[in-house]
Amino acid sequence: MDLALFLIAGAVALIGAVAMLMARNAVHSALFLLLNFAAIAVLFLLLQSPFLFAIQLTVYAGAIMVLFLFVVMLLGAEQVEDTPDRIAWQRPLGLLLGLALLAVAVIAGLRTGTTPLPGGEAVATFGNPASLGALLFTRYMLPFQITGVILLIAVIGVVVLNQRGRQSAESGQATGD
Amino acid sequence: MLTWLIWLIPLLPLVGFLLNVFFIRQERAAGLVASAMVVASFLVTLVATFILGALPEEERLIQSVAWDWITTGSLYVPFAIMLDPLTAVMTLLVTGVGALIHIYSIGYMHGDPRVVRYFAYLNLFVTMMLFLVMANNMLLLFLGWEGVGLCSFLLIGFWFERKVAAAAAVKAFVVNRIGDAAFILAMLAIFSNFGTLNFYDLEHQGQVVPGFLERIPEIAGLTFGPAWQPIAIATGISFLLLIGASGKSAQVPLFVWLPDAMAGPTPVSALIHAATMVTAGVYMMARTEPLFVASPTTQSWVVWIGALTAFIAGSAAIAQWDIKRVLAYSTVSQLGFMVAACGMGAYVAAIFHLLTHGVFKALLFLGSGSVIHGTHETQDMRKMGGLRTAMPTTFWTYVVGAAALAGVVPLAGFWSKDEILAHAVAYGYWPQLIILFLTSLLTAFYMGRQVALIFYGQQRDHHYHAHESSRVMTVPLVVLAVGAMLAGFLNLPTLFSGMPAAHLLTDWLHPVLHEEAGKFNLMVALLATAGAVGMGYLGWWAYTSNAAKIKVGGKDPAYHYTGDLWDGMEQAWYVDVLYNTVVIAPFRGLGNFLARVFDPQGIDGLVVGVGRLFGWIAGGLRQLQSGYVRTYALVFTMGAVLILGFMLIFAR
Amino acid sequence: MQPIEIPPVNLTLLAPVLTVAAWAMVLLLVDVFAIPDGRKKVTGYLAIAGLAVAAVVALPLWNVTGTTFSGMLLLDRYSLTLTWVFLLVGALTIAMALDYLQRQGIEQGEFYPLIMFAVAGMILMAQASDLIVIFLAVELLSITLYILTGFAYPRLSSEEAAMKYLILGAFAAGFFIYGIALIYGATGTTSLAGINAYLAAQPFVPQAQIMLLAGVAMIVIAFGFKVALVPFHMWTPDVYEGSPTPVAAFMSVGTKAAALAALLRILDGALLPAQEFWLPVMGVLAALTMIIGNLGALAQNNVKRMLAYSSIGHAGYVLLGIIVGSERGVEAFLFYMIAYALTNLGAFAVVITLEQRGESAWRLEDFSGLFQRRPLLAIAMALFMFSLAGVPPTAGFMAKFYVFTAAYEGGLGWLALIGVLTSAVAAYFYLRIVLRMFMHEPTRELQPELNRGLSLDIAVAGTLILLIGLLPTPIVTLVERSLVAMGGG
Amino acid sequence: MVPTAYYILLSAALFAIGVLGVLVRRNAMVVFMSVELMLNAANLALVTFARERLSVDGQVLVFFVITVAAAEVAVGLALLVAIFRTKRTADVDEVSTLRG
Amino acid sequence: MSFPILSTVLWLPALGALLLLLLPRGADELARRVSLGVAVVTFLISLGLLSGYMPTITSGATLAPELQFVEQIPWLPSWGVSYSIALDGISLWLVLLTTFLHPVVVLSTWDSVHKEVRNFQILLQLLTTAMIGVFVAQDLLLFYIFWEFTLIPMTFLIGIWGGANRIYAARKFFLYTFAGSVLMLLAIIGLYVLHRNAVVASEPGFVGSTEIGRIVSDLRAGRFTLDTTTERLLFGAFFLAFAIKVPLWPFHTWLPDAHVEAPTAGSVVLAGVLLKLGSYGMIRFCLNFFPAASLWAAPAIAALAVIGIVYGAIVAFAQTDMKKLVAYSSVSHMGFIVLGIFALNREGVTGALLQMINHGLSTGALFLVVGVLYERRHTRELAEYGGLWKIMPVYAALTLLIALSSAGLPGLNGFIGEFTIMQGAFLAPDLGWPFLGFAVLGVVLAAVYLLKMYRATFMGELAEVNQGLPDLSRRELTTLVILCVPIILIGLYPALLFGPMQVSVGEVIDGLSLIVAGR
Repeated sequence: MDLALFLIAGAVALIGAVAMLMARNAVHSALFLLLNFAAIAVLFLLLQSPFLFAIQLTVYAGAIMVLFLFVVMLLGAEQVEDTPDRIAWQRPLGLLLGLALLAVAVIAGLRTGTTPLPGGEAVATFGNPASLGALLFTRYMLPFQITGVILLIAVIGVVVLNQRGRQSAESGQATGD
Repeated sequence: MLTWLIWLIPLLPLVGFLLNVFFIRQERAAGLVASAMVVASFLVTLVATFILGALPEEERLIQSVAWDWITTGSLYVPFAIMLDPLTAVMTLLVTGVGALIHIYSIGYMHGDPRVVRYFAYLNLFVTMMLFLVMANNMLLLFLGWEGVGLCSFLLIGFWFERKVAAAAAVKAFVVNRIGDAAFILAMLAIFSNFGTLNFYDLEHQGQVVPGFLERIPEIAGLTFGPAWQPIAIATGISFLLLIGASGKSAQVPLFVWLPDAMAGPTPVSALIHAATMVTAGVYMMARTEPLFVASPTTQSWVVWIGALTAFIAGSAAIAQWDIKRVLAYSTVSQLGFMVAACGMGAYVAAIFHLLTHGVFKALLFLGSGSVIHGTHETQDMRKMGGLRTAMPTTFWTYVVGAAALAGVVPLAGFWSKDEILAHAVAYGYWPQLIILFLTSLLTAFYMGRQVALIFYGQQRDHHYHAHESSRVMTVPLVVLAVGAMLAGFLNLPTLFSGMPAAHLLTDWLHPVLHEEAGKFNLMVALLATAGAVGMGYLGWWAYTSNAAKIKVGGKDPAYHYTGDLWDGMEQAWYVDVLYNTVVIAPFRGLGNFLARVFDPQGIDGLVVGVGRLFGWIAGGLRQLQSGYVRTYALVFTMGAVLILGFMLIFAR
Repeated sequence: MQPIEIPPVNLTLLAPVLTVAAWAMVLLLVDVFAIPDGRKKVTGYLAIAGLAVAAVVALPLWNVTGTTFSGMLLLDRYSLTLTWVFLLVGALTIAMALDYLQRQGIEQGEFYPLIMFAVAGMILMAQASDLIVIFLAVELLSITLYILTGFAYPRLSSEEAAMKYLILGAFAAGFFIYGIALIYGATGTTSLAGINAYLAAQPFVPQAQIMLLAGVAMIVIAFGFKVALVPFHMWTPDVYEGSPTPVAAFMSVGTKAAALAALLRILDGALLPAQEFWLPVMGVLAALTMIIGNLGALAQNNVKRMLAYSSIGHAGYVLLGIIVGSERGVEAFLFYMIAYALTNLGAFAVVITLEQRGESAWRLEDFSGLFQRRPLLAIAMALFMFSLAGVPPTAGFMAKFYVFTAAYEGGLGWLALIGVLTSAVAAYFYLRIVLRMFMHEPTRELQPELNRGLSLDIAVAGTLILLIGLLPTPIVTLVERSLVAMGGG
Repeated sequence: MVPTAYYILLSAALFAIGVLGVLVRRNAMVVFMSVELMLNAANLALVTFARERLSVDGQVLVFFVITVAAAEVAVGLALLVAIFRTKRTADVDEVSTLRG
Repeated sequence: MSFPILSTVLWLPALGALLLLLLPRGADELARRVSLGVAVVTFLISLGLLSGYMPTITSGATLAPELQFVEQIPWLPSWGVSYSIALDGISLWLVLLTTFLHPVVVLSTWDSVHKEVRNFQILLQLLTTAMIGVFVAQDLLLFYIFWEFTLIPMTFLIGIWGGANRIYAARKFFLYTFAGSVLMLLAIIGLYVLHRNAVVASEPGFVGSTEIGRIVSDLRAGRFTLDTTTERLLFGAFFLAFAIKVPLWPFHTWLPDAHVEAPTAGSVVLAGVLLKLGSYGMIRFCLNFFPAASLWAAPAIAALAVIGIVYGAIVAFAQTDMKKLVAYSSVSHMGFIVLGIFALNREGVTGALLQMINHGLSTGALFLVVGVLYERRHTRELAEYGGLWKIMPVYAALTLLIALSSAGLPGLNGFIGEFTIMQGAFLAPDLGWPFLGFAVLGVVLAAVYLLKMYRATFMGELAEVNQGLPDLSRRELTTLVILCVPIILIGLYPALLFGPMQVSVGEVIDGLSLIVAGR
């Protein structure tokens, strides 16, 4: 049962990822990525992390991907790869490297052996939001605070990076007058 | 007393030199001071020699250390001079002839703008020559050796505006340097084998510094090692010394500088290039006689080189037009006689010939100087002729000198040359004897030729008005002419033992050279005299009777008979040409190749090339920095894959 | 539901970083509300003041050692020394930016708090003793730098640089987090002490630790990016060139030092038992970095890019001190970072003086004849160049001597050899600038502008470089003391 | 139960695809997406290990990763918009004036 | 602690540089005078070193302590590095040479330097301090710092005040010599670490030492041994640095460029002192630290030296530029010095030391001589001159003296050095005849190229353009005469210089003979 679910979700995730890679249109890519995220979220569920399942769906699928789509639409940058690739030689090389990475993973995996997940059932509370929250506010207090700062900086960054566009436009007008 | 007295001998001319360099600006003062110093030096030498002569024979070696010169490791060389019979003889010659030539120069150089400098050089030369002959060790001898070379350079190049003079000066110095290099090697070898450079044992600060000449018998008696070793050492060292002597004494194959050296003022030729400096090689060989004697191989080389030199130069002298070049080749030839004598073991004869030659050749040179002076700097004998009436003193003294050189009884040259030839007969050096004999015939011939060309016939060029030289020049001529007549009686052979001062020189030198007086060989004497007179007359006759055929710039009448051979003789058998093609031209080529090609492009090219290589690699790396962020990621990934791949290998 | 008990937190240990971060946040507000446009320099001064306060605050901590936040943060002298270095770097950067921003017409008050945040990130990196904190601190720093890099708005190159930096930075972050995941999978912990304990508990058998090794490899790769080790360095020249020059200066010394500081904690603290794995990897990286970095600089005519490549090369040298895994090595690292920070900041400050509004003056030719116009400036630049080249009697020389000694002692003679050889190569391009300044005639009219902030920077850097070069003892003592009670694993 | 290795392999594959995306795609948006994919792959690994060890720490880490990813994307997109304004392109190859 | 006379000599020029810095930039004459004053005072004080050093020599020839004027102040105590300076018989004369040439060089700047005079003097003073520092440093690190620092002022001297191609020359000079010495840095580190590791075994808590004397004594006492390969590698690293500095063939190509482009004063310092740093290093470090390796490498190095002697001479002969000619003659002469050093016996090493002084005087003077003409005509092409003897007799005479000293005329300084060196090489069991043959060829060729130069400039016909050239000015005359005094003095009384060297050189050679005995 678990295995079947894993295989299905895994396959979907892979298909989503590959499709994202192949899609010519950035919007399609975003959608395929969404599919992939969803599949991963399912896997999270399989791995007894319901909270992360939720986060994955809300933050990624709900927020980040929407942001992506929004920007894509805003810029009209769905298809930027119509021009010929100036460094086309890189494509096969990249593929080779990707495969090599995969090969390393497979070999390493084989070496390590296929230990099954611990048979024992996890305690019921394992992975529930409460336990996560508890950790977040005790052990991971500091990282938690840092993420706060990071988000703050991101906000500042977005403001800084786009505010002065307006500024310069204004000053441009001013000088234009 | 002698220990400080002998220092006066070289120091007096040195003072003269310093005075001339730093204080004297006047021609007159320069000449006077310089001459006075040399005369004073001569007088001191005389006194010293007499004092030396008063000592018992075995004590006739005065050494005096001024200061420690080189002291490092095992190397100890004092700055010290000595006086022994051989030195005394040389010193007398140097200061005596030197004094006359100084006086002569006052007249000869009159009016030259740089005459002060001239006398300074001359004084310096005498100083150096005295150091050469008085040195008690090889190194100080070498100081004098190169010092006289320097003065020779300065004086040959005295009229440096003339390209010929400049070239000749440099040539003289460089060719001498080749010999000197061998000399240096010889010194190194001497020190390495004997541990000293002193000639004789020297007591200094309570210690005995050994002298190598006295240790040669020890070496010869070495009991250890292969039997050839001591001889090999002696051969090696003496051979190097021979090369050194060849340079200074203008022997084959290094004689080429001397004829060119005639570009200097004539008194210089007389003093340096006839009477004193060029004989330094012979002196040195006599001084290191035990070394030469220890090596039969070297000795036979010495004889051959001397004989060959004598002949080659003698034949070259025949074909010269330049009045001084004749004398120059003649000098080379006579030096060959001396060297050959050394090789035969007749060192006293060599020194004897050195002495007499010093006198009569100085006379001849001064005479030629007088001629040149009287003919307004004419040196080409084709432009002369008939001068005997215009300059009688010069003529008569010149004839005396020529006869002495030719070996006419009883002038100086006869006795000394005869002693050498007699020695050759006595010790069976037949081939060399024949060569030397032929050379003496040639000598008489070219002297006859020269006298004829200069003094007989009609003056062939009338651009000048010939006149006799002033008193200051003729007096030295007369003095030397007297010397040329009498010097031979210094060392009469045993036959004349009853006469006063018979074999005086041999006896005097006995403490140094340990030779017995030479025997008289009537056969040789007769032959030589007959040959000299005959060939001298022949030469005179040939060129007086053919005087009409001699044209300014024309060929020699003898050319008609000998053809190209004459050219060969005129060019001294093309030795100079040989050097030019075999040594100098390749050397220049090599120099240019190394300097223009190999060094900038080969060695430096390699250095710069390394830099270029880095630049080239850097340029390549720059290409990779394409600006595409994806490429950067690609390289990134490559690195990642490699590291992960290494991980797999590591954890295998 | 049980109440969450927040564990005791010792904020003293956090004082410097708290001061900086809090000051920065306050400053943000102050800047927006209290400081009018055109007078943003005031913000800068305030920022410098904040950094100074933090430095003072850190002083009494010299004799304090301890961990807090469940062992995620560690304060020791090592981190404290680095903290001062970061604070100095931050202050000097702001000093040189004060006028620069105005001249370039990109003055915005946020610049200064952002620098402060970056400094906070660096301090955190030095203090962190948990992979996740390191990760977050790196990201804190990185995101700040993305923004700062893209700060020079009208210049497209600035944005291009930011973009490149961001894409590759995120790419590297992927590796980083994957590495953490693998290490976590292998050891069950992300704490450095925990990892060390795990490794120490058993003999190190590579075959059994593939997952851990893979994680280490991934982290090495990620740090390779941050520190700009070859072959993860390629962003560096582009980003340095594109970003505002003070930011480039800041990155070239601050980021590098912080990343190396953290890397040192990871490698020498947590992963020392696995040295036999990472030493060859890091050794090769260091060698490549020294070689390619210096060779890359060789071909540059653009001084800013040249300095970028040179910073790559220098990372290679510093790395020697880190990977050798000895006390001397750590000392050497600290010493080198101090010397290098001063030198490079000084050099960049000189570059800034030449920059006019709207045009870059980074070509080598622009330095021609500088000596005739501004002799002192040229002399200072020469001093910086000689220090970078490692010519005595400058701090740069002592630093090189220090690392090479450490490397040699630790058996890394071959790396020291590459080090000295590449520094001979490096001398070429440093010297080129010197020759330009002193021996060439000026090729165009270019009047260097020297204001108070820059002068201060250059004077401080120059003096200290010379002082350290001549009398290195105080700094040597400082770094030696810094090692006392160094924890981390 | 599904063995850990399966999950890890899956995550590795996703990671590799993400890497590949960065290497071959020119659209900056897609490049960002690929990076997100890489981060997600890491998340999957973290969660897997958390499950294997029955420790929630791994899951907490995922939480941080997601936050950071969000922040990065935010800045990245802001930058992209800024670039797009002047350059009118989202092709990363077009942004290649800095080189050499 | 008594008056630190050695430190005074060392730092006085640097202080002079500071003083000069305070002068206004345009005050050329003042700067020159101040500089000259500093130089003269430095020289006079350094004479105190001589008088302080000598008494012990005369009292007992072999009993003088090796190091004198020792000053030692901890500098980096935790590393065992100290500011440690002292004089021994090896460095004594080299320091004096430096301080002696210093005023001479400053004096020559009146005629050869016309722009940025103050800065020139500052660099000159700094350079002097650095060079003295190299000779007196008794600590490896201190030595290296001084060693490298010499590069900076010299590079500027060449690059700012040099001729047309000065920047290239300055760059080449800096990079070549710098590249040469980086390996030495590594070797210093290696020596330091190996020494510490070796000593710490018997002396727990030993932090290491860069004190030269300490390392040498530990090496001799056997407390610290190097295995053959290591020793050879370290030797090689040190040697390369020195060989480039000397410069030994084939590392010489920077020298002609540097000399040709450098201003006269720069050339004088370069030839006079800077090249000696290399040969000094060979004695002080290669021979002292690595006796076995020195023995091992001696024939090969001597071969290079001999090639250099002949090669330098031949190439010098082919030059048409006077300065280049003199520069290549340096290659030849320095070959002699290296040959002497690697004869590895007292005669050779003392000869080499003496020859260092000689070369400093003679070649320095030759560069001044060339400078005199260059200032008058702004060309150094031999073909441009000729017949100058006529109008510049004093100049010609001094030139001849100097040229002959360089050519090794007995009675002048050059000969003594060359002869002693050759004697040393002859006595060395590993060298001998073949080497000597070529070395002596160098002696011949020296006369060839120097007289070629002399003949081309002073003899022959006087060209129209040169008619009006004035003879030496009073200042030029003073400069050259000052140099000629020791040239003659050493030629006649070299024992004065040989004396103080004996003990120190003896120590070095004793260290070597220990190895020979063990071989």
